[in-house]
Amino acid sequence: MTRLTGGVIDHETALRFTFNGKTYSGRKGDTLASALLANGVQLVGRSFKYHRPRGVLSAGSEEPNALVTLRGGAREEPNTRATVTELFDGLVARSQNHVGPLHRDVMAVNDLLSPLFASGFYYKTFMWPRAFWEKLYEPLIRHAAGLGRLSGEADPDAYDKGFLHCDLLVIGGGAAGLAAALAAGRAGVKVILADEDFQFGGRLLAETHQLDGMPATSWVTAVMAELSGLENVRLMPRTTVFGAYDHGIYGAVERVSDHVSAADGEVRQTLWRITAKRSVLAAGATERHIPFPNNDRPGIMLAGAMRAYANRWAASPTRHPSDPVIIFTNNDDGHRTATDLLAKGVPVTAVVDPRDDAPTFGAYELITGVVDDTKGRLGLTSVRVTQNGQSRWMPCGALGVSGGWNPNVHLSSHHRSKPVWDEALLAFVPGKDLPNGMIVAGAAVGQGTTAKALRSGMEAAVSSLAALGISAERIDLPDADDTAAAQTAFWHVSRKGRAWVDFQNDVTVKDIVLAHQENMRPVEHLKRWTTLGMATDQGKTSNISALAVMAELTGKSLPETGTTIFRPPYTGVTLSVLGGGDTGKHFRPTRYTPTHQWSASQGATFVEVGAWLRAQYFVQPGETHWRQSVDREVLAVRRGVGLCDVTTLGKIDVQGPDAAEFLNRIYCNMMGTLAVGRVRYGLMLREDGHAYDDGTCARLSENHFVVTTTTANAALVYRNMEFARQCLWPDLNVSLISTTDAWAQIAVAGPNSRTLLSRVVDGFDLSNEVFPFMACAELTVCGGLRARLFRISFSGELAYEIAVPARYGNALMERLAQVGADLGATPYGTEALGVMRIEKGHAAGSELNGQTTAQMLSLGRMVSEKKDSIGAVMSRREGLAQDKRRLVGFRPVDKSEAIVAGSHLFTQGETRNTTTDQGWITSAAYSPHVGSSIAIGFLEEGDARMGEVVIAANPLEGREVRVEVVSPHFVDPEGGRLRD
Amino acid sequence: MRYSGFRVIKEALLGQKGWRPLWRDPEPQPRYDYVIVGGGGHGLATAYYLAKTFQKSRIAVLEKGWLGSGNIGRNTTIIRSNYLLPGNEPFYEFSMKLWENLEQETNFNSMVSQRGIINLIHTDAQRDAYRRRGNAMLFAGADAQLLSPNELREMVPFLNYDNARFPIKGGLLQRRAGTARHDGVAWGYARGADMRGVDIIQNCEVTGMRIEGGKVLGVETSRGYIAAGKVGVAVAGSSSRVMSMAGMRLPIESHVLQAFVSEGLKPVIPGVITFGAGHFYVSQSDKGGLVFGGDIDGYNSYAQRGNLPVVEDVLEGGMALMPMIGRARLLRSWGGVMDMSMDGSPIIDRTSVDGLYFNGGWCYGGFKATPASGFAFAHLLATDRPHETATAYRLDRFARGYLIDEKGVGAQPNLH
Amino acid sequence: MTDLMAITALGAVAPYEFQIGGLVIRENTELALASLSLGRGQGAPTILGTSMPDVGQWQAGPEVSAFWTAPNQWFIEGQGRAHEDFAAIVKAAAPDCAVTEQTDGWVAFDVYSNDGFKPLEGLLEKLVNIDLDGFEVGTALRTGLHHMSVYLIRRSDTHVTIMGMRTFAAALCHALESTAVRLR
Amino acid sequence: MLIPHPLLGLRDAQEFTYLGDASLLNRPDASSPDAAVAFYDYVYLRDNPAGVHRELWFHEQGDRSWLIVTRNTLTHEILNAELAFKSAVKSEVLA
Repeated sequence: MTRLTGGVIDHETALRFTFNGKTYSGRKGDTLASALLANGVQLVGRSFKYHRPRGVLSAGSEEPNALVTLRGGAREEPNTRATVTELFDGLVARSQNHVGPLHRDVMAVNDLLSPLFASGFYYKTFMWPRAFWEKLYEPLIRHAAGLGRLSGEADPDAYDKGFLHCDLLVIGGGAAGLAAALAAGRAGVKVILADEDFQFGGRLLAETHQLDGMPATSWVTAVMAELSGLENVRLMPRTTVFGAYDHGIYGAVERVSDHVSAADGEVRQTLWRITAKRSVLAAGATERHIPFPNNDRPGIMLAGAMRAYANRWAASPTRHPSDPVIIFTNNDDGHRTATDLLAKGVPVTAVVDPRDDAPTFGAYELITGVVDDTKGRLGLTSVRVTQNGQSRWMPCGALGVSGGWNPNVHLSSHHRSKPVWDEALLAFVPGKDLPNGMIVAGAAVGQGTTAKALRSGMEAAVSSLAALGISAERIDLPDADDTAAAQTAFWHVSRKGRAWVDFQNDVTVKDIVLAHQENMRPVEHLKRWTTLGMATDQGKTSNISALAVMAELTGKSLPETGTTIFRPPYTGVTLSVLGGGDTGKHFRPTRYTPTHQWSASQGATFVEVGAWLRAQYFVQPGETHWRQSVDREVLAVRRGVGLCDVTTLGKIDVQGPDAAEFLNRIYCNMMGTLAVGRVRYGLMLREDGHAYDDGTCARLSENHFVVTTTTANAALVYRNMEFARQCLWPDLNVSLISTTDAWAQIAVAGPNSRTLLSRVVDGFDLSNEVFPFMACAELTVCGGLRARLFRISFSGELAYEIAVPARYGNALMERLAQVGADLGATPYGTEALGVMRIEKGHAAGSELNGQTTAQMLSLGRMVSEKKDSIGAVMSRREGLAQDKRRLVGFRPVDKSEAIVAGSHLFTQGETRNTTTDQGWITSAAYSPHVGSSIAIGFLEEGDARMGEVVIAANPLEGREVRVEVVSPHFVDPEGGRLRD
Repeated sequence: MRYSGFRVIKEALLGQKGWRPLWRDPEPQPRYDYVIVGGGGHGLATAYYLAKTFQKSRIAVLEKGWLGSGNIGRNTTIIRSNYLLPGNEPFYEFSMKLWENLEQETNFNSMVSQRGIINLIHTDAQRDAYRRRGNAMLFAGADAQLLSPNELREMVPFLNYDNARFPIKGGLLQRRAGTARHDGVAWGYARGADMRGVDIIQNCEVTGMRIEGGKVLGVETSRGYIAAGKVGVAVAGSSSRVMSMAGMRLPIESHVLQAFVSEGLKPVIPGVITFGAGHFYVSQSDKGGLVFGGDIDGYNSYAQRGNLPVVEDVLEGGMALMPMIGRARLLRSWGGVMDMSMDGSPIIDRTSVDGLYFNGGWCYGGFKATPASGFAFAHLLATDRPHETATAYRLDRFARGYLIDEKGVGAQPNLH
Repeated sequence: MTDLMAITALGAVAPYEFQIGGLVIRENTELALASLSLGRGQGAPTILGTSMPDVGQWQAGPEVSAFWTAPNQWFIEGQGRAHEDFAAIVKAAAPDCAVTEQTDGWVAFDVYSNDGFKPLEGLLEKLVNIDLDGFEVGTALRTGLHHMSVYLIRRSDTHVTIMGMRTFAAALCHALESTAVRLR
Repeated sequence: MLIPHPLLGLRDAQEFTYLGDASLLNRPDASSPDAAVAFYDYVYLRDNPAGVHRELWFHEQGDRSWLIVTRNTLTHEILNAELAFKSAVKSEVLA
């Protein structure tokens, strides 16, 4: 146990947790990493490629080493950074990526073979024999690769999604962020302050310097108290702003209940889309290490992290309290760790600093030199220090390394703004063309001292508000006692042996040298060749060091060598939360037809049709196969009368003095000449001349039409009609509105349909003379209920469609079935509907698939030459005009055989390949009327091949059928029935 | 220098001292017989086949950034030949056959991995459409297999079969499809072309074209004028920009497509799976990351970055289809600029300017086409005749009405 | 009067009602709707004493209310008149305008808070991407909600109406209820 | 993205449906002798600029207005948005 005193943890509240099955005790306010360190645990994981033993490197979200699998069962959460995992009672964690126990990983053999695994090696081998790649080499690689493991079970937790709007979004709650939030908060504007940490304060919680002579933490406490009292300020701890998107929109994830042991039903995380007029990026900075041989042992840690663990979490980095600590730094900031640790009673034996003019700040030995090797496979035991050529091994339980600090510019470059090199800071800072409205403040822009951070944060807020025309008071800032840390450009220790640059992906200085040698010098080539910066930390701790090494090799300056921009997300985001709360059955909304309840009561089986759920067929007692139900329904329509809910067809209300002219331009055929009280079939083309939708158009009065569209295209047709109205012909006086949902529409089809309807209409004359085929009328039914009646037929039988206000649809359907019982009134679903339209050769989705033309549908004559309409001109292009494929019918020569849609058509005796392909079957069904399978489809010069026998080939399912080319009208080709 | 397992072992023992640069960084010559504009996958493959198969010399590839920095460097690495239309399928199957021998061809392991692709079926109409497609694939000499729900469950048991908004009713499988290591493809062709004398000139941006009397004489670049016998443009994403230098307007819009990768995970997903009722497709890389994507953002863009709604849309699809990936994390997202053509299919053709050839309009399907596109473009440049599998990719098909519209959505690029 | 029995958009006899925390969600089945569009050059009419509100506004009135839906287009509301031929009534009041029956085109959920706007804000920020600061009493707007299209009307400090397409009623209801439940 | 709707102010782009280049407003005259060529150009050819682009957005989840949005395709910065209807009427008048 190496727990120290003080810090901002609650020493009184102990939390029990287990790591690799062993139970430990931590404190409230701990992270998993700080708790493990406080328990003397240094070895926490293995590296990706060489399976090197690894310990905690950092104290933040940049952690490349301390990745664990959290929780268990379906809640198992791989690759979780122990350094940002808030400890809770009962937490269970396991280390990853090892075979056998963590301290005896058999995969560590890779480390011995490391020379074979130099960067890019796999591009150069595994090529022979060819077959071995998928069979042997790749499976081996795949199983070796990867870090954590998914449970394989569905994520059981609840997630939420939401939208926030504010004047100022402050990203990061450290010194700069708090000053910004306070200044803006006092100005009364709407502020959101978000921090990925569970405690606001940032580095102020990790440092010992004072504000106004008091510990910085007490200033933080006071500020938080004031902010939480402000109505206009929303405090969002445990919230990572992961991406900057266009026009001030930010993606953020709030970890609502990740810090408690899973509570069912409670939201785990919430995805917030934040729209901010202005933003202040105060994300702080990330410390970089210094590559030197064997710099990756457990116990070697960033100096700033070491300081944070001691000051904030009262945890010593060593396994035993008496183990000596050494610091290796190229800057003054590293020395601060030595003094802070000494103050906590941790034995710091030396600070190794390559600078000749390195100062001393406390009672430790200052060695002007470098650390160039280490010992301690599972935990650091000693380091080799070299001073003017003289090397000595020094016992060491933990080594703190500081190579300077990199501003966290990530979000500032999400719009591809290139960071620029600041020679004074020896770091990249945000460049120009930042995301609109963003100001970067504090350590994120190199203003690293507390005093500068506070000021730049406040100033950022003030100028942000000024840009909104709001003048905010400057606030009094506390006096900070820290001073800028001097540093020198010292990038790595070049000695024999492997010096790690990217810890997780095991990229060493040698790999960079090799990349240079093989001309993989542009930074993107370097990264892709060596996998540098591709690990879960996305190079937060490695990119700059790597650039520096490459710069040294090419003799170019570091900025000349290149920079790297970052892309969202800033840190890993749970896929579940991006997917939102509603999944499974609620992935997309479901539309129910007005007669759904009744259909269900009649034993309907339902089917998804776009967003709709429609009755597919109605199984009656004794029916064991769906075909029996469908055949029965079809015959019922052909012999008696059937009822089908056709509400799903789109309905668009078109009104105005120019409605007729407008429709003339929308439909390829004449519509303006339609008489009042009549309906006409209409075909719509896209402007590129292809057919895309069809339906009926009814003229209710001189200036009032109702257009029906196919179910699939309802929204599209409406959109296109609005485009024509607003953008193409604004001079036409017409108005449009959708009424699809307002009316429940029921098809009443079959020889008995007139008789049936006569029993519900209120004294309306349905006789052929008064209400012939393609007539329409507004009337009342069932004692005064307003309704619309259309005499149209999809089935080819005498048929009507009747529409009533949607709330009455269910009752009307019930009534029709009831009063039509003696007439054989039978509900039918989409299957029977499909069979009957195929029997009549009506085109539907499979024929109107956007690739076909009016001509192919044998509707070429409909494209009027007398007028212009959408698509008319382009439909006359050579390629369309000369397309000889035609929609025809097919019957199997052997009645017992079934034709299947998707079969391709070939001339008998012809070899079968792409060039001899003659067409395809679009729709097929068993026709109880014909007594065999029938089909329709497109065939080259089909209209001229009636009676010819062709092959419908379906090798995909090993079938082929000889079929006769026939008219697509299998039922009543003369159309007598629907006119009777 | 030849790559092999023995070489890797030898170098390991010799401290990697013997490895040579993968390619040179030559100074541009004043004149080339063939100038390929664009050092992406298609441009590099074109140069490779021009030199290797068509035995041409004095070839240069001009790349404005670093080679492979275009969409070859940012895609979801899928290779397949599961197209429907006769204008497309034979071409993509030709590409697939080239993929199958790519490593031996270039002596560079591009990790072509034929782990299969499954297009999921959710409705009867979709099954009919996939049956038509699968048969079209077979007739073009490709492989295809219609999977029953049970066969599907055995192959990919982790899909949401029991609580799906859109039930999964089967799938169309192409076993020979899969993935390839995208950068490795660019590097393999680049190294192969360089070994055959092709000058690959990086950081050399084409800023203008010198055209006289209807013939192209050469290109102005950021590194000076370069005379050329023939100029082949393969700059998908920037096609309109570059061709406007020759005064041409194209049936192309530039759109952004986002793609995503998760943190590294032990293997869970065998091949490529595409959702048929939402915008989501996924595979798993050899490093363990789930590589996935969905629909384009939908508005014209050259910004190489997208927006949040599409991220959410893609993951909604992902979670609906395979809820077991939910606790993995998104590691990185990126955006590429797509040449979205007016019928969703590419163009490989001569132009109205003598000696100027164009290759583009790949929409988001360019990666899988890389070998065939390079081969066909090289064939056109070398012989002035289109390759037999690319005869439909004419520039005048839009004016004449011979469209290759797989989706049937017409002249609206963002719908393809 | 017809003897056919009407059912609610959710397929029930009685309107849906759900209560949780400080929120009550109640289906309003008695709201009659008709859309009204102006022809070229027409001025906005006054319908039964209610003048047509400005862009993005809702206007309460003695007999009917109205809200703006599009340029030169409004929805007229008649509370308690769902069983009448409301479109005919509106048409009679504005014979020159294009009037279309919409009563059954939509399902209306009234959401009430028993404790100021905050609970409503908490619900809405999880559902719709609008700046709620600008969503003052008397505001009416259309936006997306869980892949559906809805109208939002702020009728009072503690009363918001969310209107969705009728055939989407069940999905809209699920979205409102499950979100309210998750608020805790 | 946020679209500055001329009537409704800033609205999230998710409420809108994108169509494409605003040149689609200028539908050619079908009766002119060169209609075939004009329509080919209208339907298929695009400037596709890397920079300022006038384009059509439909406020489908809103007031159903078609807007002409002027946007920079390199930065996504929006410079202007107007009602297509108004501009179309104007062009009629001017024509």
